[in-house]
Amino acid sequence: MKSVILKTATRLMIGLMLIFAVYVFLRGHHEPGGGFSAALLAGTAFSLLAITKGADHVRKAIRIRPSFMALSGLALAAGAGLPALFFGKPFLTGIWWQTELFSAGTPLIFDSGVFLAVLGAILSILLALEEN
Amino acid sequence: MTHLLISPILVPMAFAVITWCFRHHDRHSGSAAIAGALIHLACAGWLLSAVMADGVVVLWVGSWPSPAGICLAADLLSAVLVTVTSVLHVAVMIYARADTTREQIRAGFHPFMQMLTAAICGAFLTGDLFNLYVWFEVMLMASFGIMVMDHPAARLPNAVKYVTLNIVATLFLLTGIGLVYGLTGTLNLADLHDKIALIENDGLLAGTSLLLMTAFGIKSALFPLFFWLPAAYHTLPPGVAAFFGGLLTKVGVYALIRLFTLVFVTQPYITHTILMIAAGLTMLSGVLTAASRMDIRRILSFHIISQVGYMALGLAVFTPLALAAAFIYMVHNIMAKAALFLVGGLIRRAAGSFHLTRIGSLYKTHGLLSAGFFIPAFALAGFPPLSGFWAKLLIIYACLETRHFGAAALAAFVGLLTLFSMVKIWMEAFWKPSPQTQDVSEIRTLSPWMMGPVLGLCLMLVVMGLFIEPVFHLALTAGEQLMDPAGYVAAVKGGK
Amino acid sequence: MLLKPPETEAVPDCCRGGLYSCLLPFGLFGLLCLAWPRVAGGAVFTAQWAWVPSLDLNLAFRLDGLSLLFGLIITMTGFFVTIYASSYMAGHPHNGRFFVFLHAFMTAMLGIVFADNLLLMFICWEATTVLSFLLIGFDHEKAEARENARQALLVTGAGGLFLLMGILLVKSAGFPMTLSLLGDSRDLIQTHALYPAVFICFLVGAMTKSGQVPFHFWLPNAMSAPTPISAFLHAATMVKAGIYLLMRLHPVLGGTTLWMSTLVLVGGTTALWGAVQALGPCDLKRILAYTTLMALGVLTLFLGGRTVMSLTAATTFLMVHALYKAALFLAVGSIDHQTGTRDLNLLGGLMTRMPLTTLAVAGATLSMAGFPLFFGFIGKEIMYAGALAEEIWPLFATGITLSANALMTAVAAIILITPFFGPLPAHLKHTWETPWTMRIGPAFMGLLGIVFGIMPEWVSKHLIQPAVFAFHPDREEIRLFLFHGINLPLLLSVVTLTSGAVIYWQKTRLRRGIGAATEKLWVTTPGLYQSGLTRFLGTAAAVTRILQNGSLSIYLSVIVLTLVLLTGSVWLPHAADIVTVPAVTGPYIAVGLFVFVLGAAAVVVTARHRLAAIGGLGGVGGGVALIFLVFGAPDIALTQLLVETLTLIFVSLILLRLPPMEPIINPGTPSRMRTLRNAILSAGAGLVVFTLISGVVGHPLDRGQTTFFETHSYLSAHGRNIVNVILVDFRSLDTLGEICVIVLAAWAGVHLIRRPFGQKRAP
Amino acid sequence: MEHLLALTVGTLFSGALFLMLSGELVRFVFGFVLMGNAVNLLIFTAGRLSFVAPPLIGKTGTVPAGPVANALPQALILTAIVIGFAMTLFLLILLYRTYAQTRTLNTRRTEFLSESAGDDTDSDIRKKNPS
Repeated sequence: MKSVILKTATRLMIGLMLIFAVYVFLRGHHEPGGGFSAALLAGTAFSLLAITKGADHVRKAIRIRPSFMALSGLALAAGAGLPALFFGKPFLTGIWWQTELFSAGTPLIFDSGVFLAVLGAILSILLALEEN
Repeated sequence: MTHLLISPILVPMAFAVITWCFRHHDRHSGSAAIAGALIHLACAGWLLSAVMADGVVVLWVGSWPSPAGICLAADLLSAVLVTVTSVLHVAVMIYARADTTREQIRAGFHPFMQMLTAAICGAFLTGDLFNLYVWFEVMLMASFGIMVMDHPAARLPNAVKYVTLNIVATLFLLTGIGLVYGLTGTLNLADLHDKIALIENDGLLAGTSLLLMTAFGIKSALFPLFFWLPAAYHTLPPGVAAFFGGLLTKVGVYALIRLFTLVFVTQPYITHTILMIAAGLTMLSGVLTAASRMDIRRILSFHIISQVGYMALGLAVFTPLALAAAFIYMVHNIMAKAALFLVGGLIRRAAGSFHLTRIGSLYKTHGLLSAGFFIPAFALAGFPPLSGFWAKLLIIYACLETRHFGAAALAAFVGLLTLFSMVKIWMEAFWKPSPQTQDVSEIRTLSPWMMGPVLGLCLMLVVMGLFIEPVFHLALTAGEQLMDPAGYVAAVKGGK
Repeated sequence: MLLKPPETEAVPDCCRGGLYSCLLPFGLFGLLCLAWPRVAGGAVFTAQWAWVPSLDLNLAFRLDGLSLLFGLIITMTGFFVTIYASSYMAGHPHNGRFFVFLHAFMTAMLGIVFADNLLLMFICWEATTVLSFLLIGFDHEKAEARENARQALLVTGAGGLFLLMGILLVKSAGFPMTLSLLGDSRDLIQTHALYPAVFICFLVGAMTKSGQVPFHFWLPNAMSAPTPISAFLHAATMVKAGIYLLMRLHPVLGGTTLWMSTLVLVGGTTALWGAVQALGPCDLKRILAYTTLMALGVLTLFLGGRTVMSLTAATTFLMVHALYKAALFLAVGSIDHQTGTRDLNLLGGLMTRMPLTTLAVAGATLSMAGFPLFFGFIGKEIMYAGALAEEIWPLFATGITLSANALMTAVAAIILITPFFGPLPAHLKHTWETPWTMRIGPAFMGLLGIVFGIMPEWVSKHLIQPAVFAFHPDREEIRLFLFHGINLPLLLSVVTLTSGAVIYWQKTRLRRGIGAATEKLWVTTPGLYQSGLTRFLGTAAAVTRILQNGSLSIYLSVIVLTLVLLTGSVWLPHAADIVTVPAVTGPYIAVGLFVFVLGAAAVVVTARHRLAAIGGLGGVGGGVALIFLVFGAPDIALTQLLVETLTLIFVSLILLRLPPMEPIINPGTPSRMRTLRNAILSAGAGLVVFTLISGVVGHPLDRGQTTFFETHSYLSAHGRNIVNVILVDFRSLDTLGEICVIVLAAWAGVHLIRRPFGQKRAP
Repeated sequence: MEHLLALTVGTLFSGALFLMLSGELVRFVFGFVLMGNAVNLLIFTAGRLSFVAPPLIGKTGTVPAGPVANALPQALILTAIVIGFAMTLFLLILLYRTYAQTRTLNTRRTEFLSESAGDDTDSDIRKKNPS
């Protein structure tokens, strides 16, 4: 990966892909997309980054340890089921806050947990492989 | 309080997260794991008492109504198995405290074990076929993790066999689930019970059920699908081997029992006949292959297979009594097998090897350990008044009652061969003078952390054997629940 | 030990704890004595506690004449054996375990004879099996002891399984488990279709325990146990358990032609075989073991009858035998303990050194030989009377009894004369008499032989008659006399003693003859046991080699074959109707995609290089994603594409570090055959899956659940993307499990990558 | 159409199994990926094919306006895809590590055939100290 053009193009592409990933994640509850696709997309972006620029770059970019990201994703997803218990509902029952502008609920937290877990998992394997 | 039905899954999952955070502090990690196991035991105990009091307990996760959502449903079989799992979990965690190396803990021993427990309980509790598949996958992945956790010499080729054969099994399982969904449009087990009865195409139904039987047959190590088990189990550290050997195949057996008492019950002349043949061959091939081995862990691994055959036989005979027998056999076998694997580890500690030709004299030097082996070994061989006797007696009786004389004779004969193997270990490891030339005066003391769980499990085998009446009642009730799924179906379909 | 003078003896004289533990059998004996007068008067004590009522298993006990007799024998022998063992085992590092096992065994034995419930009896029966295993192998450092302990365990364990089957057959036929009630169903049981099976099961159980031919071989081998154990288990108690079982079951199963003929035949063979073999060995304990076989055979023979006379003969001889045999075993143990040998050729002249032991042995052997005034004489008289009274083959029975008794007389002479009389060999010069603990048992039991012999009427009234009445319905009075008058039995007794003397005189020649004859036997059960064991291990090893051969592809082939055979055999015959494929409707682009996917898959399958295969995989993944897209599944199409991309990235990352693939078809036929086999197997599996799914889609789908999701996705779960709502809400538990899988995969994978390989862990 | 897809699934199944049976681990992974695809397609087929709109609800409605594709199997497949992906990753790493250790990926080599591994060749027991 010596070519400057390719490097720039990659950087641009990675940036675009990450933005797209966020977009895919946000629209996921209503349009095709969601935590999985977003995480896979972001994972692809970071793999490209890792391949072109090395693992360190990715580590710097994401700041937190990928294994911790995966773990927090798992904790978040499982934790998203707990509020329901306080309302006397079964585990994982969706709790929603409805306003006129938007509605937010625990399923969205669950989805972000999925996102973090999948992305963290992909990244930790990727970085381990790259650093080996 | 049915919301707590999720706790046997959620508690170990939470402790998986906690122990993962603590994995660089081995002492804390071990303590957290024991604490998690104890809380798990409490949850399981609560669940069992709830099920014994109220019958089938059902929880609709996400509060979606039947049969659209995923439900967790605990009948007696599930609740008891969850309880036994948590008991074993506690025992293994205590044992592991003294047996696990720092490296293993760093590699994630505790989180993997916690996650494995969560998945096993998930598989026992779920009332949804696809969810069952998911828990099987979690179980599998956690077991992979433990299997490659540390690897002396060439464990990896064995791990490869374990992984690949199991992966194929889950693919078959998924295929079967797809077909079942295509046939019925539902995945809820109770709903399937109703829908399957409406299907007119017998051949299709039989084909699908046999596909699933093959998949779960691999998981439960039935003949001739058991290869993954002896290929890998003998390489595991003792605590892990105890947990794996005690539980993993039983989850497969549980799934078989659940499916072939609740869902695929319309063609017992096909399914249960095949099961009976498979069970007989499994019993026989397991003991035969065990008899020629000289490594304690191998002998025990092959015996797992043989005993799975007994449980499958209970299912194949298909009467409340036979299912009760299979139930008792499962509970007894989980504990006895785990105890034996743990003893195997202790033998290695005390004598320096797993190989029968290299050890000996333990009867002289380690009296308590001898008792710790003798009780589960003779329980496994079915000697009264230990738990295994009742299991064997009930299986044989159930066979005789339904006039399956050949199966009864085979079960008895296999019991004798089991005795042969157990006596072999006893004679070689305990009675024979030690072949080692080292100074005999140096007797290695065994950590109480490791002896404790073994003796605890032995005590449970004895207690279960002596106070079999309530256990038998429970088992018979469970057997009746299984044979007459109406209660289960009503509980699942009725509640929101 | 031989060379050491007694005063410097290092080992303690006696194990105190062991000695005091004799209070247990003594106390039990005392308790039985308290109940004795009333039981002898016909009273029956019963006690019952619930244990497993659902299995008809209660802690039901019953003390009647028969169990009293056995109980007295067990506790009395147990008492003397314990005292004896306290010296015999003194200084043994594990004598604590010894006494625990001994008393546990005694308790289990008492359990057998007092149990009034078949299952309870069986449990005690198995307990004696296990404990005898531990006791026979007590000198576990000797390979012989271990091997013999296992043999005894396997043979009696197998018999135990037969017994269990018999009991369960009775139970499954609907009969009660309570022994005392079982007699009421006698006629029903004996006419039941399962009667022969039940009888065989019980009989085999009894035969293995009581050492009947052809299961006899474990008993002489069990002599590797410490002598007190041989005296207790293999003379007086455990081997009699089978006899006890036959006695107890006599009112239930007995009296049929099958019962009578089988028992007489089995017992007769055993008696003769044991008696003949007893002449052979030079080891005193082995001789005694064979005489025990003879006794057990005779007992079985008499239990084959159904007259009071033959049952009385059995009961009387049981007592006679228990008394003299235990005494003899203990005495032989004393000889062994004091001289260090039991070999007849090395012994002689011990009379002067061990006078009291000599007296005890004399008493016992004279009883064994059946000299008048000894209890054995009474036994012999009644035996001949009983044999003559057999309903089936009385002459056979009499002949057997006669020859067995004659041989016994000769053996008794051997045991008495060879070690104790004649010149004292030089190496026995320092032998001395045993401590009192080891003398009291043989002496007392020898004495009892004389006492009973003088007062047979008292014995018959207080012991034998109540015992026989307990298992025989007829209330015919039984009386034994010192002298019955000149009759046929007396004549036979005289013949016995004479021929015994002749045999003793000709013993060397006979021994040689028997040895030669035994060697000529082309099939023997010990031989069968040994070769069976070897063959079993051979089979086991072969089966293991075949089944667990280590080849992953064979394992997989077997699994696939199983799948194809199981599923295919039931399903393919029904699959004919799906051959009529309905017309293809819908987008033809899809057909193109199918073809594309299959083509890409073909590339993967046939690829010789990794790159081609990876490309093909990408093609398949992409094609599948497009199929999803075409049929209205953009979510999975997107995910599939992304997963495919990531998979390809990882595959490339990893495969770059791996060697090139090996060609799928190696030159050489075996591999070609293998490829063909794999192709057929996988084609079969594909066919099964194809037909199954085609069959499934031929039926309409119940879309109830999907409709629910469509209706509630927005209204209840606030999401417009139904698939995503299912994932994060309706079926979120699946998703939770799924992220567990991926997190676990990451943990395991990272660990696998990071772990340093190829080097041993630092110590 | 379903039958054609079924035929595709069956053929993919065959090809995948053939690769898996070859005894070489790289091919096994390829077979596994192929089979994962086949099974996903099978579930998809089991949910019946329809050339209709994806299971989305329009901005205005509360339920889908017309007939939409079956959403449930799609969700199942999504789950299965991700699990399959995790398995593939793990398998690849296992393969890589196995090769690093045994220098072969052919399961018919002796390293794989002998299942004696772990037969107590290591005497590390004395080194273990309770932590």
